[in-house]
Amino acid sequence: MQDDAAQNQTLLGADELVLNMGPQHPSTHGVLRVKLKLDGERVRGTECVIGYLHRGVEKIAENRSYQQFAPYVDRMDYVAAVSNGLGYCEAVEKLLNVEAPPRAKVIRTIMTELQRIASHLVWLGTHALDIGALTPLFYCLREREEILKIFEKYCGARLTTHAFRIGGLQYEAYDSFEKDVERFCKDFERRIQEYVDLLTGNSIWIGRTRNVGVLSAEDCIALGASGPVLRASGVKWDLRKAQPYAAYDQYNFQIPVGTNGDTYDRYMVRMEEMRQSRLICLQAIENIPAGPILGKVGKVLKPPAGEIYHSIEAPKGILGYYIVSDGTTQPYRVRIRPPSFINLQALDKMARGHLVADVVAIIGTLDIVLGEVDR
Amino acid sequence: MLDKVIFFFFAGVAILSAGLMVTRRNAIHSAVFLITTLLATAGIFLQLRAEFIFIAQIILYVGGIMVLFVFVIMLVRLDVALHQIQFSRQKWVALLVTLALAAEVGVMLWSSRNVPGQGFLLPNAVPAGKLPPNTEALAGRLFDAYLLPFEIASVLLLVAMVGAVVMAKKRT
Amino acid sequence: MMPIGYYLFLSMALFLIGAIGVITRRNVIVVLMSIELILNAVNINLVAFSRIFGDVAGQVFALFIIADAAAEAVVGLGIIIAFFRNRETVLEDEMDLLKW
Amino acid sequence: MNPTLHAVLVFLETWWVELVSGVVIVAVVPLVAGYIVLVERKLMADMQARLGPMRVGPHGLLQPIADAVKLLIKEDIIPDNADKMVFWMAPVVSMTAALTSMGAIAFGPAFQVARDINVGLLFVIGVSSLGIFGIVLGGWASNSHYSIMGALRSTAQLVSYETAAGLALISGLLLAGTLKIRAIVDAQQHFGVWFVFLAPVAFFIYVVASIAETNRAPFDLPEAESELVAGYMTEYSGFRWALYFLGEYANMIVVGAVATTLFLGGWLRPFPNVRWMNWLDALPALFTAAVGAYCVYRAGKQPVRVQTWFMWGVALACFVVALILAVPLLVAPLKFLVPGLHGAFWFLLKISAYIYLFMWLRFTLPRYRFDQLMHLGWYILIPLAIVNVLAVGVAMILEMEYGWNRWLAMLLTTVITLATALFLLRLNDKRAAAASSAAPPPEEPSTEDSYAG
Amino acid sequence: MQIPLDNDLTKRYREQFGAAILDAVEDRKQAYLVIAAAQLAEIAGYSRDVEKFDLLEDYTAVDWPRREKRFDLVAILYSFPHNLRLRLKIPLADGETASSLVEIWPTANWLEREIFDMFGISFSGHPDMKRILLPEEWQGHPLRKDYDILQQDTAWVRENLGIESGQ
Repeated sequence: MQDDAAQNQTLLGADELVLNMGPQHPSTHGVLRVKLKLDGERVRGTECVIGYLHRGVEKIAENRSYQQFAPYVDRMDYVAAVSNGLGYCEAVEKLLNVEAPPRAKVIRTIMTELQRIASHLVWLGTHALDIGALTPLFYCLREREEILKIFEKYCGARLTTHAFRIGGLQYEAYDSFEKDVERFCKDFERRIQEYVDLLTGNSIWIGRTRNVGVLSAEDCIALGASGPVLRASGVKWDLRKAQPYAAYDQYNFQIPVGTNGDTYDRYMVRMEEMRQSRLICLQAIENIPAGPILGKVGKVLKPPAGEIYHSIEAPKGILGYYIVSDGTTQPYRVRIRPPSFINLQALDKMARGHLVADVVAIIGTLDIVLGEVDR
Repeated sequence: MLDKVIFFFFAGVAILSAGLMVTRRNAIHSAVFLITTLLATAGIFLQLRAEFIFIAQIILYVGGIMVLFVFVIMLVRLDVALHQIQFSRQKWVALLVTLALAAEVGVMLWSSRNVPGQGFLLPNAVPAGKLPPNTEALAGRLFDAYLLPFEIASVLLLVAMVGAVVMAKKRT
Repeated sequence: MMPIGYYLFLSMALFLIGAIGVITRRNVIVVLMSIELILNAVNINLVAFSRIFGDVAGQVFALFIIADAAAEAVVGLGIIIAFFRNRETVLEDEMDLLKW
Repeated sequence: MNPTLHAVLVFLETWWVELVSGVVIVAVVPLVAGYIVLVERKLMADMQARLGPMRVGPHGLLQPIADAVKLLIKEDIIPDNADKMVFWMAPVVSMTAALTSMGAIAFGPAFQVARDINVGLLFVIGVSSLGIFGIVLGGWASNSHYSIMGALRSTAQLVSYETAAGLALISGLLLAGTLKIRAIVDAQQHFGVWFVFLAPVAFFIYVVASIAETNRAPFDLPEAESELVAGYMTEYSGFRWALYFLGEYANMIVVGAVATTLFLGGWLRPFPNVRWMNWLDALPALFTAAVGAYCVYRAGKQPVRVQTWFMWGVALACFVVALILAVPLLVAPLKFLVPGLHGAFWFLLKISAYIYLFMWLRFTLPRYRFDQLMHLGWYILIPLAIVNVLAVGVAMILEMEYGWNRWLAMLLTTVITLATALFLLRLNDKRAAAASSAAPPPEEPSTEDSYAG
Repeated sequence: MQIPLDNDLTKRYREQFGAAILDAVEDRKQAYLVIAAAQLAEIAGYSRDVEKFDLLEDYTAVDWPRREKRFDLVAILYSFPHNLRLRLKIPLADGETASSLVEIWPTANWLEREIFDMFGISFSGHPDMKRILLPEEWQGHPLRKDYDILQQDTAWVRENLGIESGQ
């Protein structure tokens, strides 16, 4: 920090001031260091310094068997562990040309949608906290607690759940699973209204988010931004509709779309996504088909040599797995397409011309998790 | 008895911090000492039953002008100017001149000390009880006898404000 | 109310210290502050005599002096900022060019 | 008895009330400020579906003492090339400014330190505005980049919102006609109605400006955690930081007291002159008795024995206070005590309501950005305050010269002020819309492209 | 599982670029084209503009030490209009540089920096070619097959702690 401070001359001086945000900073959602080139208060450019949380997941994958690598996948985007697990399991099932049984598919969909709500709740709480609203964080954590209880009852873990197995599920849904999910969904409708009352109409919230961090549709696609960031810029595209996986083709739900791609639209899109996920869960628990929960997958997996790429709609964006197998029990190469890493790239284009306080809001609206950025 | 104690306390503080203000190398220190001087003189105004001037001094001088000074000192990074020499060469000449002036006024004050009526043929001070309530009297006088100077002062302030804004604006 | 001599002596002392400040200091900001001190010394005299005669005119005049001191400080500091931005110094001796 | 001892006795004999009140203020206010912090944390917890500090003492009631002890024994670090003298002095200035300005506040008809300064209200505002130096010098002395930015921002904020607060108070003073605090409350008694109903817009502007002046709620930008880490307080730790903190809360009490004195009728009970509302006099005693009863009810439910004893103690204290408030009402010879005691009760009730409003805003509203904050201050609040001063002046003249009914005049002028407020807001929205529709800042072709996204 | 692919997409590519399209394969119903590194930029531009693959979903590499052209650059393209996915595989020898795709898809900026960080393949025309995840002074490229996972540790321990790392 000292060397940067020395560069700046006087507060009156014309040349830029390099302000250092992070890596230990209350609002960078983890170990992210952003070097802001400031002209007075205006941001002229940003440079992200990442890698503090790099654990070399892809190198580890090459020395583990397919089943052994599954728990590592949860540690990447630790806020949405279940969807990481779903992506990996479905990718390996595609590699093995095996299909999970319908009952497993439906339970997987319910769990993933619950995880999407939990991930959006964490985003909403921390994003509001960065912009100064202290209360939403605790409301969101209170709801998320309900979801984590359901996960704990199902697979024993709350955060890094490792809930799914290649080929289907390990555990049968515990007997009051449907009742818990239904109770949560019924109650969640009223809870979302609480957040809407607190934030949506609030003029200070609108003042802080309207026209902040604008990203046009072309920029989104060019920069590869995906998920709520892409939809808020007006692109009506969701992988769950475009290339349905698990049991998403059996349920009808809308895709929320924003208009001018600013922080406020991303907020509205994610709030609407939470409502849609709730509807999916309600439709799903009506008829969970009976039947086996694990497909015909042997103890030792030896997928024939070849490669596949499979991607799902994770809460943060497109989460893709490119797996190359050389016929042995260990994958030859596992490449994970991290949505947060690629969305973070858009920070520089969004932050230019804004004030320092806006950079904090923009990092919040990108909803990045450093475990996934650094892998 | 109480008056004497109060006066000597405030006068002592005022002179001491004024002296310190002039001799400090660091501008912020001299600003702080100037603030103490102004507060001490405000105390003396209070002792002279001039409440409105006391509060005007605190709000305008200390709360307004000195905040401006401290603001500018912070903006104008002073570590550049600090290690340049602070005192000009003709320091001794200045001291000589002021000492001569001081001696002259001192002698004049001292020699008139034992003339009746404090030497200035002044009436004795009006007893405190009969003084009109300060703010009302001041307001009354300000807005009828001195209305024109009041308007001129407001114009002066306006001119000063506009001048300062134009002066300090960044040449964009 | 102390005898008037004490107040005169106090204001003279402050005036002289202000004068020394104006003459000896090279930093323009401290010079401006010394001028404020001088104006303040004048105020003491005014209020002291207003107190003796029981007439508020002195205090009205003191009020005008405070207003003037404010105006003067504002413009002075404006000049200093403008000057500092171009020449990176606040010392009087270097303000010797009429046009740069 | 030698003369100096005699002089001291004479001095004490005439000024003992002021001295005692002074000592009470300097001793009690830090304690009260500590407990306001506790109330704030408990309230925030309650509004956020959690419990708040529960560990130290029953229901966390000893938390402020624990905080004070912690801050006392914590090592306070002075940054290496910090300006020692100014670094030490800054928090002291901010705390003394807040406490001295409390000297002129009348907590009830009886309790006032500076008994009859005839510039009462102006004294309170003037001295509390010295708090700016505490912040500015603190930021400057800690010589770290973040604190200088925080100090500059908070100075700009305080200076601009002080203007708005001053103008709002002027329109209140127009109604009162005097600066002496006791005379202001007597004027409200004479009018029979609190000034908040006569000049509501002034009260609203003062509330907003006072929030900004104490760096709280939506305007707590200087120590906005997310960007400047802790603003000017970054380098302070230990008791120095506690001084700043207590200074802020003492300032909150001062601002609350000024608002109560000028707009909410000081120590007058609601409907001061209405005869048939006299039962309100019994309210203070009943209120404290009710609090005592609640404590008794809760005492039984406490898990730990110590807490039950503590609750019984609190209940006892409440009943004693209720007794003190009730007895002078009934016993004739003690009648003269009623205005003093009840006045203090009503005054403290109103201040706590005002501070509750501060806390409530802090828990619900997000934070303004710095330019929005300055924009709100200069473009909306100050013009509105000026218009309000004119409006109240017009209303006064209408009432005095032309004999209009007071309520009609006030209603008319308030409507005019609100109309200008709407006009200002619309002007502001148009300007904001124009600013944002202008293309976002042009992509200047930066030569070194190392920042290319 | 890998069957040669011959649909109209590959015909258009072949007639457009001829020899540059080395192979067209379908593996588990997912098509991928193996293309020569020389025409990488034109093929990428063609895919984006004409074939409407406007999203570069992912860009990574696979290390086949035993092959003569050691690395395989893998670009996964996705087309919003056609809802179609295509994979381009570009074999590269060790030390050979590929032309950067930042002008075509700006998202490639960080992805190429990560490939350089992990595999050591540098890209000509990239605005800021330096490591992204690992610290600048890191030696070696971890995701290469011959990169022993302990190699970095022993060097660092010997250099900083002055003792032999016992692993």
